[in-house]
Amino acid sequence: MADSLGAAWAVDWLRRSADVVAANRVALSELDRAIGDGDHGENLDRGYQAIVEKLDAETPATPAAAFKLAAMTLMSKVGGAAGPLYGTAFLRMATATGEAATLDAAALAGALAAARDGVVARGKAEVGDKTMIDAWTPAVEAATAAAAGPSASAGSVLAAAAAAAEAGAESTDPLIAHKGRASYLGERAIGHRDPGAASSALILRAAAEAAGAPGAAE
Amino acid sequence: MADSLGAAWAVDWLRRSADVVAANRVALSELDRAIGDGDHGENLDRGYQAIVEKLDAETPATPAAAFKLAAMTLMSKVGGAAGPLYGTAFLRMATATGEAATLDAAALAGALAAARDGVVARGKAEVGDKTMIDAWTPAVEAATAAAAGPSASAGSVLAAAAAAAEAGAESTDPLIAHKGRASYLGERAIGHRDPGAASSALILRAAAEAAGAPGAAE
Amino acid sequence: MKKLINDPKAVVDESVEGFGLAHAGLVTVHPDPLFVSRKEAKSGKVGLLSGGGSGHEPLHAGYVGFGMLDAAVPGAVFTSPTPDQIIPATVAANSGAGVVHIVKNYTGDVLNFETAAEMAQAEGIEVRTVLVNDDVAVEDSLYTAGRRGVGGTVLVEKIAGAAAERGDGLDAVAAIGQRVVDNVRTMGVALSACTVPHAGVPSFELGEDEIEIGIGIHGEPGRHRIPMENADGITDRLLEPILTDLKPAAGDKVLLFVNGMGGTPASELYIVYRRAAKVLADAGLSVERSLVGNYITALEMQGCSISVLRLDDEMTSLWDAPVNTPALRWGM
Amino acid sequence: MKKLINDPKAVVDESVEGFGLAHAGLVTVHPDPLFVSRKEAKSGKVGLLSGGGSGHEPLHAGYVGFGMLDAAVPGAVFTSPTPDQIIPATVAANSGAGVVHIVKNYTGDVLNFETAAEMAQAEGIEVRTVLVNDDVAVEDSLYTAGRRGVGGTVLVEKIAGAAAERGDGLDAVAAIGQRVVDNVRTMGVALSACTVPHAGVPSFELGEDEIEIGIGIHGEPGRHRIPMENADGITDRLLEPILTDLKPAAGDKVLLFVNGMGGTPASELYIVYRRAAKVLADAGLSVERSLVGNYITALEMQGCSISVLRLDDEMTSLWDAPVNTPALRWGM
Ligand SMILES: Nc1ncnc2c1ncn2[C@@H]1O[C@H](COP(=O)(O)OP(=O)(O)O)[C@@H](O)[C@H]1O
Ligand SMILES: Nc1ncnc2c1ncn2[C@@H]1O[C@H](COP(=O)(O)OP(=O)(O)O)[C@@H](O)[C@H]1O
Ligand SMILES: [Mg+2]
Ligand SMILES: [Mg+2]
Ligand SMILES: [Mg+2]
Ligand SMILES: [Mg+2]
Repeated sequence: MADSLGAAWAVDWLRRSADVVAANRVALSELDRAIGDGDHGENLDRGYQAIVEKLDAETPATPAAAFKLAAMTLMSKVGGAAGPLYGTAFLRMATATGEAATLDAAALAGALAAARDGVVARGKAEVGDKTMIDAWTPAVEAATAAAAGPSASAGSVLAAAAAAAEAGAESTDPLIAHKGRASYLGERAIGHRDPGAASSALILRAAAEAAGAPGAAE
Repeated sequence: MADSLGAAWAVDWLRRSADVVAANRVALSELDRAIGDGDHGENLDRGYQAIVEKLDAETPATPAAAFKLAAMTLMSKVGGAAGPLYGTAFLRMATATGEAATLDAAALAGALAAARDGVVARGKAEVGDKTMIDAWTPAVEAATAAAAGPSASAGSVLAAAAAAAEAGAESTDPLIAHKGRASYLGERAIGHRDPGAASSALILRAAAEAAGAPGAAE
Repeated sequence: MKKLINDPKAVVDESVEGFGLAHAGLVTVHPDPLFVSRKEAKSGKVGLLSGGGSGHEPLHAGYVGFGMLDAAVPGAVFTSPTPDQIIPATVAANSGAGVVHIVKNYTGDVLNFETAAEMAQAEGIEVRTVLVNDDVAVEDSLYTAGRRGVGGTVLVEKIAGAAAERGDGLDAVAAIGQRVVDNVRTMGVALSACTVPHAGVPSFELGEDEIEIGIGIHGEPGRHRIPMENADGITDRLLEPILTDLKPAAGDKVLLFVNGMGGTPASELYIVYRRAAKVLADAGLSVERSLVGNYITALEMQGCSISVLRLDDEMTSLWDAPVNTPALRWGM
Repeated sequence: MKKLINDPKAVVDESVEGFGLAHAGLVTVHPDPLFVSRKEAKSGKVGLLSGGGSGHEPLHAGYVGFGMLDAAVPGAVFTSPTPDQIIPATVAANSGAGVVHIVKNYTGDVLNFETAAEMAQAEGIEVRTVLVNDDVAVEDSLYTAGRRGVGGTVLVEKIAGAAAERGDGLDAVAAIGQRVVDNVRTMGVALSACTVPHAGVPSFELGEDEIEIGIGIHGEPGRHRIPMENADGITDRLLEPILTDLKPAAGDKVLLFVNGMGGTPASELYIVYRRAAKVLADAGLSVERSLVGNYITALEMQGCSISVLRLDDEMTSLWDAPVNTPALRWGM
């Protein structure tokens, strides 16, 4: 597994995210239809398709440049709650990673933490509120732990984050929502997965796969 | 069978009509739904219920008085095409029968002819236009023939009219309509019975039954 | 059938009662026999009255007020009103200069208004009748009841209403109404049927992927049924018979009216409007005025109609004249 | 799903284009990034801007014009617009006196408008935000995203718009907007769900005999589901939480707004209005003004919402002030 990851990885992450969002567009909207307004997959797909178009036209020189491109595009194309939240996440990652040409394990864990903090700053959600934070916070914790470990690598940090995000997304199933549209539903939200947590898990998995982590087969 | 019929028969006819229209309300509207606007049964039922209410309050002294009460009530309660047409039919019967206390075979046949002529004067329909005239005209012809026959009686005139009206209503099934709403449908009206012809047959059958004609059991 | 109603037999009475409460400044509701009259009308002006089956709201009661109708007569749902309603409404609409009846061409409406007009005339009120028959979906021949009155009715009521308001005489008001009739054509489409409250079942069955071209406003079936198409394709299909029949010349000025049948969102009507405006422009016509919305409906039917009215300067200025009714208002 | 649309991805663009063509005298459509602005606005007045997901037409673009909004920003269907639309719209709405953003309280709207307001302020435009949260179906607590903005939005836009038009300053316009928010409560019911074009399936499933009480305007499920009731019963259920929360005193003057969700005939809205007016009168309230119709919708959803606004004299006179927009017009 790579010890540090550069702009090519960041671009590959975004492209893989676009693919996985497109493939799960209907499924994500379906989750949102159950406890929201049914547009989450459509919204993200619109945003990531626009990112791919931009990446076809220009090649970011640093990870931060790729994150900033993603942030601006998501902010201007996605709308809804997810647009500003994901936009802020990528913007904070761009700020956190600055001019660096490559990111090592610690830098990646730091970037993920900055992203999460940005989402919390905008959305004021806590763990257990049944939002994307329920995926991001365990992901950040797992990434931080992995980065501090003896055999830390960029890839292992991202793999740890992805696995934790997936478990975190699952953990939203039994919850009542306290933020976002699902909060209007009260107890009726129980038994449904939060769409933003689900998409966060998909996107973090894409990051790990772009780093060549196990499971990045295709 | 009675040789001539008085106000009691006329009242009984109207009450029986009210019953048969109520019993066939949905069926008549169903016919109208296929080639019109689905209100024929509802319209007639509203009118005949109002007639019954009036008959509960006042007792017409002559057949003509009963017809006039029916005419005014149908005219003011039914609306649509059927209201003025049936209203005119009864008004013309009232005029045709004048002060007579009872109506014999010839008078009845004459009243039916006057009714039919009134409907034609208002609606301008001819036989074959797929309207109530397709029931009324054969009914008038059969009644006239029966009245001219050797064993003519009031009851036999009405029985002949009812049978002919029923056949006439059936004869509308294969027709294209040239009057009323069904005329908008062109060929699509083929295969459906005209609701006004169907209700005319029911009402003329009620006249016969009120006269104690065969089938007037209850 | 799910509807916001109480007793199916009371829908018209209760709805008109609510309408009267909501627009108490403009209209008076007379409950029995049921009709609606304008609150403050200039004495001596020609009265304008229209009516027909209910279920087409805001038609007709929604157009009672300054610059439009003086009285409206709602029948049962999709059933023409009766003379015993039309006659007192005619009396109420008359302030000495006579009354114009605007009647949509359906056998029931024609017969009931005819009777009422005769009886009002017998009571000394001059009546003129303008028969609206703008629906090009129906063949106008000796072998049908003639074309139905549909979307054009709204335009007739507005323009004739403005003529009456400015003081035109009885024959002049009827003549301008007739001029609108002569110059307007309409065609409609249904994406779904509607359900009459007392019937409780849809007026016809449409498959998941079918639409009905040439429908009227009573849930009656249309001219033909075709597979679902996109909005532009449907718009073209509606405009084609309108233009064929109206035969406008290049340079003609027109009013374009895209009307919702009750269950179609405004956003979709504007998608239709967009295409229709392009088609008319391509035909060399100048769209001078437009109207988009639910103005003559068929309960909750999904679909729309398009009307094209060839304007002359007088019609345009009467269209622009102030109007203040529950459903149409401008200039005051 | 049958809709009068072409490409599901193009519905908003095409609809707003058609809207611009139909109302060319009142509004200008800016296609990319998409927003709508008022054609002729007094220079130096406070700008009023609103926006939100599409599918609620005529909200918001239908309220651009004299006495109401200076700009409207339509997002994708049921999805809040983005800052790159809101910022240029804010610039267009600004004529030097600053801009008030009227924002319905949804996380997405709040976040996107917040970002846009920050960036507009960075460019030197003063922005105030009025957050509309009138939906009593939603518990307003620390544990939810707070009450949704629904029917009351129309009333805020009208009344704040009139204040801006008469020349009130930025803080004053925001304050009157806030006063409307403080005094209006709304509750809705759905008889059917709606279908977002790109989804192609209804937003929720309702049984043949079920209704959903406390729905919002995005096809999201409501507070609870109950068996179908009659219109009077439903009206009572909607008014009860409104009055409990608003706590009007006997003698209070109110505006009663019965809003259609898009697929419900006007006749049914008046049946609801009739009952609501009686209930309010029985509670000792004086219904001074009313509004009945499709003013804030959820595509073709069947159902309605009821809003009650407690009026003071200033709000009443601002309500009555002239307005000339595609969807609301009087006094001019
Ligand atoms: N306050 C919040 N903090 C964090 N995440 C949130 C918040 N509100 C909503 N979300 C996330 O956004 C997701 C919904 O996104 P989306 O459907 O695109 O937006 P909208 O709700 O505006 O339609 C939710 O599933 C949730 O994960
Ligand atoms: N011009 C006409 N002459 C004779 N009968 C007619 C004419 N037009 C319609 N009808 C009859 O009226 C019937 C329809 O009545 P109804 O449904 O009550 O009225 P509407 O068509 O106004 O809804 C038709 O079935 C037909 O028999
Ligand atoms: Mg959503
Ligand atoms: Mg009928
Ligand atoms: Mg009828
Ligand atoms: Mg959304």
